[in-house]
Amino acid sequence: MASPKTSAPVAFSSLLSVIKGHFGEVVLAHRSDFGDDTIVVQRERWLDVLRFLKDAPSLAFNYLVDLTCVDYFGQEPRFEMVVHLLAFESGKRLRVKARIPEEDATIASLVPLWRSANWLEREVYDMFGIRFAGHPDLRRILMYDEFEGYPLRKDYPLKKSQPRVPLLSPEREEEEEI
Amino acid sequence: MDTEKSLSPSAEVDILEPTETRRMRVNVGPSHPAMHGVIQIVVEVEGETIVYSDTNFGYLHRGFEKECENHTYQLCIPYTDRLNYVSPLINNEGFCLAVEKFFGVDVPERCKYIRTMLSELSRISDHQTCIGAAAMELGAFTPFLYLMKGRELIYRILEEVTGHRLTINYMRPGGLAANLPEGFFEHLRDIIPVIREVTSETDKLLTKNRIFIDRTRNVGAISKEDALSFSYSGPCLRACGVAYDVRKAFPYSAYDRVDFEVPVGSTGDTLDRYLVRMGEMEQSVRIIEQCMRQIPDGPVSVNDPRVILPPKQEVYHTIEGLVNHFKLVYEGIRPPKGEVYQMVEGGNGELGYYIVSDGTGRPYRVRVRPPCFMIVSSMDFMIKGAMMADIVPVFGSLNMIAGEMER
Amino acid sequence: MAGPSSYMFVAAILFLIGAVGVVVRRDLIVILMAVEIMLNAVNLQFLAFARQLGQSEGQVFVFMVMVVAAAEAAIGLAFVLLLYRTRKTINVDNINLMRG
Amino acid sequence: MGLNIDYEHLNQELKDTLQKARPAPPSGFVMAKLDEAIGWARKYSIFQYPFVTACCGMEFMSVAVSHYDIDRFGAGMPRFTPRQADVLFVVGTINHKQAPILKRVYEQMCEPKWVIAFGACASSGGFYDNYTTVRGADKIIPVDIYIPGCPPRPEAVLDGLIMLQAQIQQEGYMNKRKALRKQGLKELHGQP
Amino acid sequence: MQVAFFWLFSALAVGCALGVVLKKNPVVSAVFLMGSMFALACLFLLLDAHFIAVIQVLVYAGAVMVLFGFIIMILNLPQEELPPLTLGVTRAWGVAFGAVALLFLAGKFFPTKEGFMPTPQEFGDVRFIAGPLFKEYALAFELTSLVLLVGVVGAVLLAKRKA
Amino acid sequence: MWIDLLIVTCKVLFMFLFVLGIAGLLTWVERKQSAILQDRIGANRASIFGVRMIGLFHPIADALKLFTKEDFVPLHGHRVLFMLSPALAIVPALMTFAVIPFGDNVHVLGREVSLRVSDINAGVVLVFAISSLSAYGITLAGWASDNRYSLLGALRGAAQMFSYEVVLGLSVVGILLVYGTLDLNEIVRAQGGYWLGFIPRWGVFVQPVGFLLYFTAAFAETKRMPFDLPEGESEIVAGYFTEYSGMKYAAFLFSEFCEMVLVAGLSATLFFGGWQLPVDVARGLAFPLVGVVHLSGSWVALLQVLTFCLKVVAFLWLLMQIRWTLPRFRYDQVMALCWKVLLPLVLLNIAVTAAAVLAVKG
Repeated sequence: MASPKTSAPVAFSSLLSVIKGHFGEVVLAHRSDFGDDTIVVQRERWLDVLRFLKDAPSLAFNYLVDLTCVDYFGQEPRFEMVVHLLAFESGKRLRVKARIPEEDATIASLVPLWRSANWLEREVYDMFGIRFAGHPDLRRILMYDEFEGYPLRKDYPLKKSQPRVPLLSPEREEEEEI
Repeated sequence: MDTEKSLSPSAEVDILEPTETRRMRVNVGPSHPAMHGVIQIVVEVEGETIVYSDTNFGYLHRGFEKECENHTYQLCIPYTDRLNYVSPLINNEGFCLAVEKFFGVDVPERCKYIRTMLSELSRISDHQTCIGAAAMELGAFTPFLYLMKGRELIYRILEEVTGHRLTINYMRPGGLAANLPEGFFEHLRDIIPVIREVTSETDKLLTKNRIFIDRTRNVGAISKEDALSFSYSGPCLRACGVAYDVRKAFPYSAYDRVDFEVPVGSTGDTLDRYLVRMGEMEQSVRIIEQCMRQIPDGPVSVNDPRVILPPKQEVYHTIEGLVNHFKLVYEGIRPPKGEVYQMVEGGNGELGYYIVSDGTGRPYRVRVRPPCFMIVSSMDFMIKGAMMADIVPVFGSLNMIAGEMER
Repeated sequence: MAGPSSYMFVAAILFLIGAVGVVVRRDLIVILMAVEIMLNAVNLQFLAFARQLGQSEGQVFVFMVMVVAAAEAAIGLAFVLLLYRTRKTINVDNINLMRG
Repeated sequence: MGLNIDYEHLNQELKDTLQKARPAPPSGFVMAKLDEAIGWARKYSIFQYPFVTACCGMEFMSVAVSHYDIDRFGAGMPRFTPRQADVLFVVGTINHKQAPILKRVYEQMCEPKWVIAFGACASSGGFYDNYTTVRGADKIIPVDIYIPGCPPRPEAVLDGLIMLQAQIQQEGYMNKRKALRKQGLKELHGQP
Repeated sequence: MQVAFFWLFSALAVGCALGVVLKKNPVVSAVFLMGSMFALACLFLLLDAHFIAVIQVLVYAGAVMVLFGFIIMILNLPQEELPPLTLGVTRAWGVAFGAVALLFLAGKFFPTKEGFMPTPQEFGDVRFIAGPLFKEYALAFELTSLVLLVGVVGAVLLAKRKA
Repeated sequence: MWIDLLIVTCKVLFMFLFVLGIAGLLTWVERKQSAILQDRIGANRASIFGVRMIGLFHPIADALKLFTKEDFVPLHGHRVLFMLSPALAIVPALMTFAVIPFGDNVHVLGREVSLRVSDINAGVVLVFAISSLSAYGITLAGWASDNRYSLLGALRGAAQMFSYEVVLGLSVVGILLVYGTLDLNEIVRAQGGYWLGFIPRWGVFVQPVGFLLYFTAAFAETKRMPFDLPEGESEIVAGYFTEYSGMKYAAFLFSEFCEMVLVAGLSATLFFGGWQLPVDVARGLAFPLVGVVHLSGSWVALLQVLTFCLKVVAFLWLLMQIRWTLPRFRYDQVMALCWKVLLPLVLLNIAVTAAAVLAVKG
């Protein structure tokens, strides 16, 4: 595997047409503001699209850079999964997104494609409460098991803490809360 | 220290399943000398061989991302210092580059060189800490102190520039907080030989040390394919033989104008990771020397009222300047609506910032791509079948920085 | 003055304790230990007689016994380990088959 | 600076507080000398338990190197088992996930024991004020010395250590100290 | 003096041996066995067999017992797995036999007052043992080395074998 | 009778003071030596009445503090064995010094007195017999603590000490073959004099391989840095003494230092001429201006004791230097080193030595 940029990157438009040629209308939206190419895909085809992006020889987005989620509180659908990909051969980067509604906060897991998705998805589950279908070991990772709620959701208050041990001098605590 | 037999939040494992001899379950961490205080590896050993392990962390989760959503862009910078606290300048740089990407501003040349130079100094201190700590955990206390001595000199010069030793808060979107102080280059010229000397002393103590080699060679080896599947980056990936370096592949600041090599290993074991780091320290010194030669004079910040505070002269004497200052401080800089991803080469690899802006003075969402998160996620994979004592060098060479990993 | 008979008496008691231990205990390791006690009782006897007769043969035999005892302990314990691996027990009551 | 602080008064107040907190000096020459000797020994033989979590750990390393050398004060020996440690250095942010472990480690330490809160986060939570952080280690365990700074400079750490040494010298013999701590805990928990 | 020491160490040896058999925890048994070995070594000293005494400590206390301890800890059995003493039919026979033998001993072998015959000066010396060991009993000596070799190989084979 | 008793008491007292003193001092030396190696100053603040004495009071402070520290016994551990094992660790280490000679026999009060506590003619074997007992201390300590780190440490310690004892014992066989005796004083006496007029007849020149093997094995027995797996700080926290506090912990520390002194003393005795002076005092000391000075017997004895102490100190320094330079082995590496490298070498050494002795002596 050579260092990136050995072959010319695929143009964004041809990439879109390749995806369209394979899946039909799976890309809901696309833009490339600030130099970052972005596509939004259907949630139901999430795993298929990413598998195609990874395996198709002309694309070969074989490196999972990052996987995260954004909570657009008040919009519908509420959550947006964001995955950053890198094609190692060509040095092309791509951002893939999918919208997830609050009432059915599930999406397919990417663990079959990349092993690093394991912990990343656990983190998203921990922070946003999104469930990943097919994840081998979905449990909290940064927070403790007793923690209730999902701290990075916009409706979780910044300062609402859930202590595991009784804190000393509770009266002082109250004083500070004011 | 039977720390938290009952507290263990880990998964339940049936230890009564038929085995050859009785398995023993040992808690390594979270408050354990080799675990930097913040990671817990529950291992099950048969004799000394690890048959099962489960890595738990989050003991330093400080809510970085949530805090950022509640602060203006400038106020996020101190929080970025404390992500990878061993090389805070690189974290600053990544965040500033990401915000600059929103505005499309191009910082002055001098600023680029200073950023490059200071980033490389931070990288040296990062690698020194990593190697030193790993050596200390193997029992070699003396190399650790030698390296820390070298790091101390870097801290002093950084303090000269930025006013603080460690948590620096020096870079700003659109430039720097201040220009370089007088006598900076003389001082830098003085310490470079010392840094080289410290490195070579460590080299003598470790690289040819038979015990050190025995402890690290073929320990925690990972193949190219596995490493990529785990989204490795940085020295750990390069130790596997993949010459991927953000500084070369996607140059930022002044990296496209300096000449440096990317040290690459072959087997991806602990020894290779150590050697790659040693090589990178040498390359960093080379970059610094080139920057010292090439750096131009001039301002260190762009003259753009959207991102940079106006000069004090204008604030005191013109109403536009005063209003501009007030708005920048009170409301913060307001990038356009949208989202960016910007990566830099951190001490551990690709450090990316994904920022979503809703057009207000506070970021809607800040996500950090922590390089060591992915690297540490391979811990269980790497130590399976290894010996109990191998946890220490493997974990040390992965250079987990909890602030970055757990944010 | 403690003479040969005193030593014989002590050695006999030790031997007896060892023998009863072998019969009474169920833990294989402890049984091995009891065997060691018996061997030692014999050693004491040997030495007492050697001293009485002023000959070196008694001491030589003690030497041999020790060697055999050490080898016995090593083999015995290796056997215990193997047994535990196959049977998950070292209780002699549960080990009543030579095979399987 | 324009601040008008009555340092005289503050100092007097501090002295009074210390006087109140301090156990009565032992009666009798021999006991007093014994007390003093034990205080002396304890202050120059500090085995530390580094409870290192975060950024402050970097400066904690710096304190050990040749430029600062904490070993000069007899505190250079880290013991990673709480049983053998005298001083618990809480270095870095404590979050709610970490809190029970810190408490456990503190409880595992043998008397006499002291706690140093190293850095802003351990002292007060620092600028992390959110759902996950504990606002200072003293919310969980009693703390003797607070070292400010984010992270504190090594000089500040050494200063804190010297203050702790002075405090150790002042304190009395073990049993008395134990009683004092029990009483203090009772006050803190508000129950026997 | 000698008599006092003799009875002291004898009592120690017997007491520790009883401890081995009666204590239910195998580690404690091992410690008692070590005590018993040590007391026996002292008895050997009283018999002027210095060399054998030292070897006794070296081989038994130093090596064999550590091996026992090692194995016990490796297995690390929970205590309740092995009830210490149970009296089945055969065991009852064993105890009965022991009691009878003890009575017999007390009657027949009770120690008399007479002492040892005078022994040669060099009785406990290494040379005194080495002579016959390497001359008359050379074959036996070599055979024991064979036994040891077989022991080593056998132990390794047994322990390494996968069940 | 009472004079004999007095002499024995004096010897025992001297031996105790020597070992305890040196071991106590070693804690200070360790700190200072590491400080020098690491470009630091090291402990120097403890002062009595304003006198600092380059940190010499720090060991006193440590001892006093550990005395007054709370004594902890784990709830589920084995109480008696937990209390017993520190003693089991320290007593053998102290006992072995009984047979190490500090000097040649001297005439005191009309009788010949050997400068060692006990005259046992199987001295070498006794040393190994007793020191092999110290494995109990750590094994039982680890087991009785009811702690998994401790148990792992105990297992490692038992296996390691057990294995290296074999090499340790066999490595000295070469020396025994050469000098034909088990008596340490005899061995030292045989090392007097010179070859070619300037090479001292030290054991190390006859048994260089034997010395290296002995030193390695003995180092492993002290459980110090490259071999400190039983307490391997970064892996199993503090190994077998994880649960110990206060004086019991101090006992373990102390036994480690005592073992160091023992290793140094035995190395000096067996391989470096023990109390033999580097110059031939029997012929008198020739000074350039003063001329030949003949020394009386007691002066010679004093010089011999001093020489022995100096040799011990030199070895201790070497041990310290190694400890602060090398990283730690892994468990299987330690075992492989013992059984696959040292053991064949030591057997070869015995065979070669035996052949050579046979050839020379006929």
